[in-house]
Amino acid sequence: MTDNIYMPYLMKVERITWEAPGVKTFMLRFLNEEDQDKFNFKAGQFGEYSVYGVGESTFCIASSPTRKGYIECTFRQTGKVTNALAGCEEGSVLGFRGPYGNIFPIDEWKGKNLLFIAGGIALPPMRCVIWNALDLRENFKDITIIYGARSTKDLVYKHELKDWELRKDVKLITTVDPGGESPDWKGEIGFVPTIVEKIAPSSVNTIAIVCGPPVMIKYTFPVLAKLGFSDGNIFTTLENRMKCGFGKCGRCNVGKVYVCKDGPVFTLKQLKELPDEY
Amino acid sequence: MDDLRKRAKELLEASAVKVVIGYENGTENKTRAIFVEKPEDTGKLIFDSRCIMNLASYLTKHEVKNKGKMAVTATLPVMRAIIQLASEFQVNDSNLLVLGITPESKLIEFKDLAEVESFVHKYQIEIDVRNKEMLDKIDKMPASERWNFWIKELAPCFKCYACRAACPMCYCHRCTVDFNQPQWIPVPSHELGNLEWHIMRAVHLAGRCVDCDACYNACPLAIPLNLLTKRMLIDAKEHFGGYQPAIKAEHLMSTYKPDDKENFIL
Amino acid sequence: MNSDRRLIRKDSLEKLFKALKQNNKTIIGPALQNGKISYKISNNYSEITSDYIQTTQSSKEIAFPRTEKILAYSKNAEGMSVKGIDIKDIPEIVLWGVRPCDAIGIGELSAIFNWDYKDEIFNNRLSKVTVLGFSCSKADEYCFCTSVGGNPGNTEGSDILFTQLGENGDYLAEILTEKGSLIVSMAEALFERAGKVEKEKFLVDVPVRFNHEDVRNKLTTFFESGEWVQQSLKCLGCGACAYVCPTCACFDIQDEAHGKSGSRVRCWDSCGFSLFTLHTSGHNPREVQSQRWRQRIMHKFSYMPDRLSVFGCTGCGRCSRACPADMNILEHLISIQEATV
Amino acid sequence: MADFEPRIVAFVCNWCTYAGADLTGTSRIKYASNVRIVRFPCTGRIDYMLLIEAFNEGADGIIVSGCHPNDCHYTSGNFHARRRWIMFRSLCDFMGIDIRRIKFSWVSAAEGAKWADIVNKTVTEIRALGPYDEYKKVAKTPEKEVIHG
Repeated sequence: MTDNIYMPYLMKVERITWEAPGVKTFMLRFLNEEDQDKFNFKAGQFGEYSVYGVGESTFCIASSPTRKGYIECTFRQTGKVTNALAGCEEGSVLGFRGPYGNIFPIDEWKGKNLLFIAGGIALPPMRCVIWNALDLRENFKDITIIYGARSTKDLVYKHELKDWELRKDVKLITTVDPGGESPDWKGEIGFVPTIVEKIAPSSVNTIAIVCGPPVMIKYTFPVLAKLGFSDGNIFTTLENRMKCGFGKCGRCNVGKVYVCKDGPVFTLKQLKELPDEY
Repeated sequence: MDDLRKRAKELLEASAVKVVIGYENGTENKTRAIFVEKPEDTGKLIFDSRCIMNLASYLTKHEVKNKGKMAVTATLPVMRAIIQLASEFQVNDSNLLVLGITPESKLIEFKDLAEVESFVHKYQIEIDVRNKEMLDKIDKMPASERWNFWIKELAPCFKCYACRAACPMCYCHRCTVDFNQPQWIPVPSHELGNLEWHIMRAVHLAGRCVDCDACYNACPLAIPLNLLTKRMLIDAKEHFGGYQPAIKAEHLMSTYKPDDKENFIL
Repeated sequence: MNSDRRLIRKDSLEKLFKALKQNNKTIIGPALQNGKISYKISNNYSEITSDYIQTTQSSKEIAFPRTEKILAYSKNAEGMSVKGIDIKDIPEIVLWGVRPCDAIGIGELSAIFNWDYKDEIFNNRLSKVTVLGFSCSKADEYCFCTSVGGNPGNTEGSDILFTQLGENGDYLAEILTEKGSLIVSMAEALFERAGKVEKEKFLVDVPVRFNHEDVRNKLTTFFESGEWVQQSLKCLGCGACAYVCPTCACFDIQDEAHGKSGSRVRCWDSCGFSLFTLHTSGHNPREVQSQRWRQRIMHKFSYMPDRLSVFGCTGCGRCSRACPADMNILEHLISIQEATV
Repeated sequence: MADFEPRIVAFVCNWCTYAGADLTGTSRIKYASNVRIVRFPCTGRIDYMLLIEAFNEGADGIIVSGCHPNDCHYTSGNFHARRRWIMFRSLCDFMGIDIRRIKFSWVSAAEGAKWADIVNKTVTEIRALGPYDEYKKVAKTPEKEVIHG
């Protein structure tokens, strides 16, 4: 049955990259070329990845829509499905449904400065939009990335962080929580909100994209407000528990919003209109 | 009933307890739980033969527990459940006062849970005639007929877990069925999933069930699942001596006797 | 739409049943089991009961079964093969003896399964169902269809609605849809011409207890109310209310492996369970029962009308009947309407 | 079914029965090859859900075996296990699960011959009983298309 909206595409794990303890990136290719040709997505969208016999799990697509022919996802090994995913080898066949959800309005950001703020395992959902912006670099003014993790070993995409650090057109600030630094650590030490306050990026003509654990988000928003960011210029992506991905199963319902349909990308302005159930 | 209201009022007025858990009139001649926190509301409290819900289930709910010291209207099965809960360190004298109702419907107040225990021990747990007949009937069936009987009886179960929610002994924050690593019991409701869930429930209640029938009364589909726990109760009695919940006693299934029956072991 | 009104003799219902069986219809009707009335596949007319106010469970299982395979997979030497379900296997069903509050619920379920993405599994199941509604001549304390826009003789959702004209009387048959006409065509002779009938005279009077639009308006500012905590103290946190509800559609997706093959199934879930929203990280957006109870009411009376233009409640009262703690939704809705914020 | 070969899962403790089964092998005692042994630290660790799981996965019979009373490596693990077996066995019987298919035994590290004997007897008995189709049918229900009440 072709209309079965629960039917995943079959994907082959082409490359596995070890990112950090318990964190891996899978590069996935469609088994069926027709599927690949049909497939299109935009920065910010997510999918349901499945290990047959174990279940489905929701993550953002971590690769940029500008890179065609494959998708990537990065996950931390925590639950039933992510543990099974971690057990997969290159060549394994997985299921993928998607893309679902709304997008970062990157077209509307033309001519603006972009400020990315991410914590821990929340860099992957942002990597998609970062690469998307970097691949269309001429459309934007300054691009600043502030990324923090618990310790140096928990930083994900270590190679790409190096690339970004070397690029002249990106300002990258990495930080680790106090006590998480290694002896040769050259980045900042401190929690993300503190570092944002210290760096004090200008809010003029700037869009801030924030993603991280709830506690980081909670303390970063006030800092951004102090720096003069309006609620409409602060974007984040929510992570609610989901099963279907298309507004039926009811799990991600927050107020009248379904995170899987109306999100996962929200502005702070939109979030403030929602009940605190995310 | 007036005694109960009067005493509840006194306790709340004197701030001896923060909440009185009792019964009030519900829909269609049913009764239901009420949480009285103001002395003027004690008039709503009732007690009669329709009050069959086991209020001990609320004693381990943190929304209720967090209110402070609780008093609870307790019939014999509720008192038994309380003693079992006390033996499992879920309630104690500092957070609970028992307003007992004797089988003769008289109010009886206890100084402490030890008194409740000695009161409870005056009465044996007896399985009622109707259920006993049912148990005998099932026992007499050939094994394959028993199997078909249970598969058929458990088939309607849609796993709403009302039996678990209503059971005073099922207070675990995360039940075995809620674990998925490993997934012991299938989540969906089907013959296998239902069978496993009910086996698991019965085994986890072995030696703890106080035969209050809360699970059966809670089941929206009237599945006779209490027969399983009743059977466990009879076995506990038969093999490990008379069973009565006791505060200081070792839990029946976490202790042993060197001479436990072993005629089935090769 | 102007319905075709006919009369069918009381004794002819059995003949209609037989005619449907002869046309290879699977008939599902209310039957007694363990002292409860539930929808069962009925092979004989005698299995069907007419003496009931409401079935314990709703008829939603017809299109949204408690457990349903959505795909099957198998691993072999060549790799992986995945198959969807085959709609051809879904039988033609006649749902017999549906109360108007249940029939209308099918539309509300449909709204959930068809806004944005269309759930074709649900739609295909539904397309094979013909609904024979029976209006109510009896009600109990739990019934409140009139408060949510329904009524005991509501035709919405039924393909044919039968109304018994007095105790032991014959039935008025309102043929409402093409599916209904098709049923009539299978036993044309049984459906006589109806004279002038005032059907309302024979319906039970269900008093209006609250105004659902008022409740909806109240809820827009009621989120932080302490009322939720008060109401939900009794709640034991089971899923009985959601599972018997004709419009509750929340579900879970689970994989069931058996060696190298297995299936992915969709099964019912409930917002009343604490696990429903629990993140793997341990964070739970709805941590306590009062939040989950609030979600249930808000979803039905505020979010659904806002998003899908339908209320998520038909007033059937099943949740209150099934509740082991006797949480009466009607009382709670009235107290929400009357509460001062 | 003359050529039916039962599949039997044995849950055994590490210290006695596993060592006993090892001795059966090193003593070159031949016994039925239908059994798959799963080793546990102690019979006290053998959860009843594992036995159910074995039936789910297609076992026709189950053997649970550990140290003799008073011989437990951990002093009392087998005594605790025995209590649970009494209850679990009774519940299984009450629910119509064929308890002739679940064997419990004490086999010490020195009883290689006894182990062979228990396995052989169990296999003969289960072979006579035939495959556990009753349970297998139920274990297959997750594969049904739709499950209604």
